[in-house]
Amino acid sequence: MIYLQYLLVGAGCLFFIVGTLGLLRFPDTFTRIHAITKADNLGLGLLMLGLLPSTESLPQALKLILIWLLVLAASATASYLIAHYVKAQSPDALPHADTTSEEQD
Amino acid sequence: MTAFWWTVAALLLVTLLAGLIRIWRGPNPADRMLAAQLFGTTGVAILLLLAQAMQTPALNDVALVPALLAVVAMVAFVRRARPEAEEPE
Amino acid sequence: MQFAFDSMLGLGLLACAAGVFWSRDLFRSVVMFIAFGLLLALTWVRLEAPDLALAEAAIGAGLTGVLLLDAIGHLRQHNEHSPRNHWLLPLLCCIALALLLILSFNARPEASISLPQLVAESLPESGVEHPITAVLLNFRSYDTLLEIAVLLVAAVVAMALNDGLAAAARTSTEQSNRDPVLAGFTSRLAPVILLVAIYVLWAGSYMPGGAFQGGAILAAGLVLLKLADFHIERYAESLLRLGLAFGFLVFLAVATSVMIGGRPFLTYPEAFAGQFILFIEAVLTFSIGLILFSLFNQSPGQEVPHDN
Amino acid sequence: MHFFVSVLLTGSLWWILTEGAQAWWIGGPAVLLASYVATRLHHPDSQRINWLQVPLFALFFLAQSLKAGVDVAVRTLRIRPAINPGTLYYRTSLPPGTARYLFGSIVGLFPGTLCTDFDHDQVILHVLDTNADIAMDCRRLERRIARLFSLPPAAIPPTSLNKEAQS
Repeated sequence: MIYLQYLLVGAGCLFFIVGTLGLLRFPDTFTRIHAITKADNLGLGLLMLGLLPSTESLPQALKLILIWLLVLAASATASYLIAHYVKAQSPDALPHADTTSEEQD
Repeated sequence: MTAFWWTVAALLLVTLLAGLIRIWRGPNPADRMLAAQLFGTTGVAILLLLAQAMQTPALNDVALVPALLAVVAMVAFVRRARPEAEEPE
Repeated sequence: MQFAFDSMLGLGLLACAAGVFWSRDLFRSVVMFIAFGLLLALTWVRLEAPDLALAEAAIGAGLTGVLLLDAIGHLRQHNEHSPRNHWLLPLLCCIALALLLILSFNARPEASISLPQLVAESLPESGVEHPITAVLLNFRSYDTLLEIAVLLVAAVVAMALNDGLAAAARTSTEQSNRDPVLAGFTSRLAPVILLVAIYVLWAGSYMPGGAFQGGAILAAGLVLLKLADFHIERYAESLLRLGLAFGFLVFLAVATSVMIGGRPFLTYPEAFAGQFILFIEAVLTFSIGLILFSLFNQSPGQEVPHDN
Repeated sequence: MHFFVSVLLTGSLWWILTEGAQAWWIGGPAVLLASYVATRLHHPDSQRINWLQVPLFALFFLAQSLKAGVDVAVRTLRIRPAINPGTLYYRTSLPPGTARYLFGSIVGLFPGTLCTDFDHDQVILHVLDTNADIAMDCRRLERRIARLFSLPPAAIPPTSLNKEAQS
């Protein structure tokens, strides 16, 4: 059980690292939104799964799941909002968003 | 077990601080806000780990708050802030 | 590892603060400040002050960031470039303050009585189980009473300054149209925020939580509703004005009414102390939430042009 | 009916929050108040969630978000990020309302897609890789959401889509 926990939490942490890497490496705002939304939510989900066996009671475990669900809902909405905002700021730039890349690491 | 939680929490803190680079560099305001969003999610993860490592289940409640409210700053940005579109760098 | 974590946290906090200070772009400073708030919350956790962490998380994530972002939008409308010449004086002030803090930290007086021990001994009489709440609302409730008064004054001043502007902004937001995704999300999240705010208020009697934290969460919920173009102030205008003063008035009323029974100002009958405190806290939560929200509501605000 | 569901949901939420300590003397009024707020904010909408479908949808969602995370991780960890971003106009058959907007926000957590706008019955997506078969994933999500809201399957005509990629 403990090894499973290690595995899940470790994998979750890995996805967080990937998310940040994506945030730093990807060339434009849209692709960065992809990276961070998808990787971080999965990371938090795995981490939360790994922590579940350590909780003391059923409601406490459910509370962890609730936190994850809240983050999921929030970042799904936030990803749409910010993508919509960026598109509204530069409506013409969207199809060529990747040609305006500012930096390549 | 506790040592493992601490290690992971420290690693997450490193990723969080690396996110600071994106806030600093931008170049778009949206990029900076995106990095702030990263801070919210990673902060929740760190708080959950600290709740285990420090044996304080009350920290789960602390984690609940950024999970609930991180989106408010993003909404305020999208609806209210009117930053300069690009910043010369 | 614990040490590595703590030192990184401290360094990160300093880096954020430096970022806020040195950034030449105001917007960058604001985002840095939001990040700073989150790191600060983590720092409070490490200092074993979860109450403060909770307050910082609620206020930092939900309110200060929002107020600053809103202010930036407003500033940009009026002047394009902010003067950045006046940095020497603030720097000197900061250095002086830091020196003072360091000096006073080194020269702090020896406590003649152990306060934590005193609190722990009197905790059974306070009516609550959480020492922080006991201090805030029973042993040192005088301070809390005055803090509410300060908040109230701040809200009233903001209202006095901005009444005309806010009215103008209100008519302008009437025309804006809702973002359907945001509206759908908000209408489902708002009840959850309300419930969590009440939970945090209730939790204050037993563990970290209380009126300030609950109030801040409530205020963030109201701010979210307003940002998503739910015209809550139209329904709640009268409630708002009443609610602003309500917390302070009830607190004061309870505090003085015990004097009728021959007790000193602001002491609760021991048998009912728990109920008294929770009642006061409930009213305070409501009031603090409205006060903090009204600080946001008074700002003129404007809308980013939306295309749908 | 909606109020009843709200009471049930907020009630279980309160139970989770207090970790079983319950304290219904404050929880009861709190739940009623929150349900009242929920009902006031809710806009009458013919689209109702069919709660029996929720577990199935959750499983589908978990599988897809796992896929999305792995997908984006693989792309990020290449020496040069393996991305080929572009725009995809996806014609949806979901009627405007909760179902369509749920589609718009959830699609952001699915492999390689991100909703940027709605235009009549087109959903404008930003995609990470224009070569991947995004449309099939979208169609599956659309079908799942239609089932979640018990929308008649007849309301789903064959979807058409329109790619707009850049070299």
